[in-house]
Amino acid sequence: MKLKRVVPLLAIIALLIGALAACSPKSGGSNGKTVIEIGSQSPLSGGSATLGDAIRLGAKLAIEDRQKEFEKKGFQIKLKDLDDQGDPKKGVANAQILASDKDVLAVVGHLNSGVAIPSSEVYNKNNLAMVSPATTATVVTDRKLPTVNRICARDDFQGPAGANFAVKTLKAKKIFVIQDKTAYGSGLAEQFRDQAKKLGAEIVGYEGITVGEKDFNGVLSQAVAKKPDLIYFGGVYAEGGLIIKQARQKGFDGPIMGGDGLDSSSTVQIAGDSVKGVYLTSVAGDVSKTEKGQAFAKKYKKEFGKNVESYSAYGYDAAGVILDGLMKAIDGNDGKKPTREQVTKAIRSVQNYDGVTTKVSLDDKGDNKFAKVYIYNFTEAKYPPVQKAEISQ
Amino acid sequence: MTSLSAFFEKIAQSKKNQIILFLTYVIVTGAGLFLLPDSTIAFLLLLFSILILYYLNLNLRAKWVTGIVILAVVVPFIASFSDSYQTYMEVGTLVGIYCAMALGLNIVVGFAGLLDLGFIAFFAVGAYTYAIFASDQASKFMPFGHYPLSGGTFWIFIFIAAIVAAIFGILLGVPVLRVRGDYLAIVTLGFGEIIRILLNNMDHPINITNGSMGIASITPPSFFGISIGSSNQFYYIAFAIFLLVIYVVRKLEYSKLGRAWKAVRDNEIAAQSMGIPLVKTKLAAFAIGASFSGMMGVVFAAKQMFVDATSFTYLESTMVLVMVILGGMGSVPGVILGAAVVIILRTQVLTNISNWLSAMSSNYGISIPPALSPEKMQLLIFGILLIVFALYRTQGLIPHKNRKVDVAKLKKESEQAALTRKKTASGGADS
Amino acid sequence: MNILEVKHLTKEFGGLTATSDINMTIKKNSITAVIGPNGAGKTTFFNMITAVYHPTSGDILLNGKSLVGLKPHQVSQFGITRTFQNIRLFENMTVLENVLVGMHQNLKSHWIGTLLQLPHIRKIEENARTTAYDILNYVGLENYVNENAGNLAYGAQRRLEIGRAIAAKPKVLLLDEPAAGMNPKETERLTNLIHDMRTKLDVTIILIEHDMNLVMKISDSIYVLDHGELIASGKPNEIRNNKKVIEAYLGKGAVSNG
Amino acid sequence: MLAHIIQNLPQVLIDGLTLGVVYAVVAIGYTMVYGILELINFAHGDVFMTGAFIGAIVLFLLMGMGFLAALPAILVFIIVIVIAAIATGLLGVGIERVAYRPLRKKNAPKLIALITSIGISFVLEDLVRFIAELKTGNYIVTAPPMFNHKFTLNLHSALPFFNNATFQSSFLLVLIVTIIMLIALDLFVNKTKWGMAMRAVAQDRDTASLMTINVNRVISVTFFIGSALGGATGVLFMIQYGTIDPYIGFILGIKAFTAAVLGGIGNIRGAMFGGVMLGLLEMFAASNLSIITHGAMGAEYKDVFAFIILILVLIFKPEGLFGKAVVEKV
Repeated sequence: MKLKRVVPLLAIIALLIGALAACSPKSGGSNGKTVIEIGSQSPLSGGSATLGDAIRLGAKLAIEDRQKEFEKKGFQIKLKDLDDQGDPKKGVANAQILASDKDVLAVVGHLNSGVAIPSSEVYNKNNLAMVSPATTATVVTDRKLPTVNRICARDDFQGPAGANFAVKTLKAKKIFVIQDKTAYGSGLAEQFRDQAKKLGAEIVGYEGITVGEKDFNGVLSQAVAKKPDLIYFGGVYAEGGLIIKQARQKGFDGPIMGGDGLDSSSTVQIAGDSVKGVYLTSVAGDVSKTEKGQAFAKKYKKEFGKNVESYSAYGYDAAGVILDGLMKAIDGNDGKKPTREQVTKAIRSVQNYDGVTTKVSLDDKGDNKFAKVYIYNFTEAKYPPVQKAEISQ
Repeated sequence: MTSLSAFFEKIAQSKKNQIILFLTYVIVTGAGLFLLPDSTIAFLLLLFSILILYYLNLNLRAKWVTGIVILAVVVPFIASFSDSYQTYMEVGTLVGIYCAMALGLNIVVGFAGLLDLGFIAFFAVGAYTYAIFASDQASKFMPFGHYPLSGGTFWIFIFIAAIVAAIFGILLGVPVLRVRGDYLAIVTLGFGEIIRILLNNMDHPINITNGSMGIASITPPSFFGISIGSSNQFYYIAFAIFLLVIYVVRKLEYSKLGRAWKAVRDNEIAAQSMGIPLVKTKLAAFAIGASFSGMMGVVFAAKQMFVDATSFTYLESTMVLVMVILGGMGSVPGVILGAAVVIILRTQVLTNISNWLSAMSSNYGISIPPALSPEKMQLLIFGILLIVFALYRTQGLIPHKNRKVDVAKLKKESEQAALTRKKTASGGADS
Repeated sequence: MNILEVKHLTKEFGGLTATSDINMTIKKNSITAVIGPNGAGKTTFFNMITAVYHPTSGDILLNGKSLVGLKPHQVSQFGITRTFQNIRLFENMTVLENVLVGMHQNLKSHWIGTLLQLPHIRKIEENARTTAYDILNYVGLENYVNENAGNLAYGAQRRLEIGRAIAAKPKVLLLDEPAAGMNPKETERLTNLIHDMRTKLDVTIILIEHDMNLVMKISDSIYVLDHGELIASGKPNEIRNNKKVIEAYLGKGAVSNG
Repeated sequence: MLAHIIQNLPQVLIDGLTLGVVYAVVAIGYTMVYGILELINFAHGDVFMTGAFIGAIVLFLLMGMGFLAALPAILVFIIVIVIAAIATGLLGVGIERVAYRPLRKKNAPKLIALITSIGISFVLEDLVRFIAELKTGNYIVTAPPMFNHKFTLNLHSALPFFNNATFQSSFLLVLIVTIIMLIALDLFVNKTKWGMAMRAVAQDRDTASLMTINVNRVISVTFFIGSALGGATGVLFMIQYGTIDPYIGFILGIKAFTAAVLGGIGNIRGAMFGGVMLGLLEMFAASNLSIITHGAMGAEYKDVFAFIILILVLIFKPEGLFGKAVVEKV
């Protein structure tokens, strides 16, 4: 019974460690400032890591930009960035971690609606406000939770906007819809399909693919054989890029359209030259259009050594909305650290926030009244694509 | 070092010393957690007391009572002073859920020797069973009834899900068990994937699972009118089911059925020749193992308030397998330890190290590439654990030990029985 | 009275005939030996009786009831158990548990009863353990009750297999080379055990054995197989002097000089 | 409905063949190892994936040195595929040495070896992801386009019930290279000394070792060949589809294993046949399922069908379509 002999020893060692751990001081804010943390949750690993990391870095930049304002009032803002891995379980566990950290007063997150929905239940229980830069599923805000906000457009805005453009502007009569069988892709594709049908277009096919695969030739042969005017893809760049490429290889020259999941430099990387003629709807505006946006892009590049992704600006603005709300809450609380309830209320009442990519006024559900959908077109194999239209609600 | 260990051995020899040592440990770590409420280390050290308790030389009942008191009273009570209370309880709930699942898989893999790589499917079945009826999803295809059902039905659903999962276990088992040996692994993997794909696609032609959109707004359970929503409440539900599962496993392990499982594992042909029906025995393992998962699936669905097919991938199945291998195949305490270690590693230790690293990089400007974050290296870590344990410690952290019977007592009983036989003295020859 | 009848039993493996047209009648409470050179089809014969293999044609009758088409566990429940040429113990279970598995079919403890801790089920289990201990005592393994079966010495493993087989309370017990690898002393002990089992347990014994000393000493009748065919049968004395048998064996140099 | 299916058939055959030959070569890796060790080498799919990544790295290196523009594409391709094949072959041998041989020595149960192979598959996936992410910030790697000349098979004018089919030059490359590999392997196994030794070990390891065959060496050679073929196929995959990630090996591995089972595991020609058949079936399902079921089931169910085929074969004809039944010795 060797093990039996070792156990008491282990116990003692553990005791010592425990004692040591008990003595170590708790890390506090530097230079006597009160620490306020803002959580961020997005997938930093997995298939949509490019998008998730963009959100995280955008939020980080926003905090750095406005650190001085808060320091003047005696606060130090920190970002607590967690990786939700695009996994609902992980998201909930992380949400619990954020909720239990009393310094965390608000959260920037998530990318995936599937993760945002269960996680926001935890936030709501803990009065922790969430501002989402990217979750487009309708159900996220339709639950009318006081803590849940988003600054981007909803699927039932983005999908139909895409359908309007496809049918009215591109004059597509026969449309083949492909979706990736995830909460995001299905939701968007369904909204698109319904609106396109309403406008009189014929849906010649509605097919699902498997995320993670590389060969979509089977579905595409079917699609191309039906000679559609337009192929719509609801999903993310990893599969979208390949679908574009393989559709072109099959001799499909018509327009291919997708949602904001394709709004990434990776789409161009994967699809290469085939990306020409691809349209996409995005909830994120083209930052290079405005002076403010260009400055942001430059700074972002300098800070992180990466080009901006569409969601970088949205991460930035989501954090910006939180910081605005936070500032209001601090002022409303006589310059003292506000409670979560105060922050939640202050964030919901944010009106006319002027961000790098969008203006934000939150309505009573937490949706952004100024959320816009933009239509882009890749005219050459280069990111970002050219903005074609801007649609407001 | 040897003298030191000899010293401790001396201390540990007497029962009284052991108890004193143990109580001191609990008090010190408890105090540690109380004084340092946000320290994960303190929390883990307190939990470590359960392992120490396991090795103490006390009688079984006393150990059980102490263990339950520590887990049900001491830990939650001390943790409740902490801001991280809900986090701790969330971890506790997850540990409970996965322990029960790992114990279920242990019946299949550890006792009956059937490698199942699609075990998470039963968890999914349980979760969806509750999710469908406790949200308005059921009204989309059920011709009668009013949905969502109330939170009070949760308790009934725990048992319904156990039965449904068991039925699925049998349904899958009937064809699967005709396949031999290693093929079984690949076939169960296939079945696991089929179930997941079906759940992800059954939104048309009839909308049963709401497809990839998942089922949201699941009614939280209620207990005599009190709505249960927070982790500390789910902790007790998971804990209670976990205790039930342990009870069932411990009882079955040394029952006629348990012996039949192990006999089939050790030698199928000999087991058959001893009158053990192969298919029935294996199906029982599948069904009982599955039912544990089904029950915990209900808890999971109620806790998350949202289910979709992404929670039930092949990776999750192998995670449960890692727990069993790490802890020790066939060893009940081992599997529990394995599950706890894996969950705590996944949700606490790796996350904490990752956060610490990212805090380092933001506070001190040390750039640590996010690719390095240990949280992302889960596959690597668990892969290495699997290899190392398979190669060097096949029997796991706490190896399985056969229960020893008291030979002296048996001898006495046997003599007594012989005596009474002699007294009745009709001379029946066989024993 | 005949307990077991074998009629025209034939087994082919993909064109290869392992046994052909074997006929046997075995008297109740007798000891019968099946002998023959290696590859004669003896073990195949056992495997057919215990339904591990299904015969290509022919019939096996236990007390007049056909066993053909049953599953191995059903044959065991009908009252035939066996030991194996290459020992097949439950190596990771204790010696006592091995015997308890042998008692499987006679224990009426349903698992639901076990979970509910019904008193009569507990009683059944307790009695089973006592009985198992008696059996171990009987085969001389009472000092290894808690040992893992895989850790036993070779001879002890053979005895445990016998103990496990008789725990099922069989009517017919098949022993496949029980003395293989045993030293003379162990063989002596085994011989006594087989004799004793017949009288005490009221069991019919059929054994495959190469040790002619043992076979001649204990068998009531002997069947000789060669190349899958039954070449002779009769009392030990008859077999000893049978020409065909001597021929079959002389090639191998094994001479029977009882 | 039938007209639709027939119209598409040529295209489906071409796409199915591309996928099918990839399955076939990966399936051979499974079948060879299983034939000799009776072990499902779960890591084999990931060896295939590693091959694809090694190929990509070599390709990028060559590109960095300016060779890509200077040399003819076919030469670059040969360099890449040979390096990748050798590297993965050595990787396979290494895996066998480190993870499987010690278990064989200890005579550990098969279950344990299977679990080890799952562990190795995890480690490979994460290591590759880690390296790719460290280098490029994203684990999805896109290779520079090669062999993307487009051909159109003008069937429609000759046979009006068919639609035209298109393919790229990479399709021809994949087809030719895999056929070369398959023929070479077949010759190797059936005509050389090593091949004979391999078959002997597969038949009966103990007897083979008595016949002065160095069993360990034979097993190493088997792993080398199986893994090298897998790695080379990874390169072909990268060139055909252009994009790879560390998780391509898992699902493709399972399907290749299905192909191996379909053809009768342990049987090399069976694996080739099974692979091509599975590729064709899958492509057919993906493009026609929704037509056949009138939209009730779409392409998303194609994997379900692959798994159902696997299960049905294992239940009703576990020896595969080309294998022989085995009886367990008692």
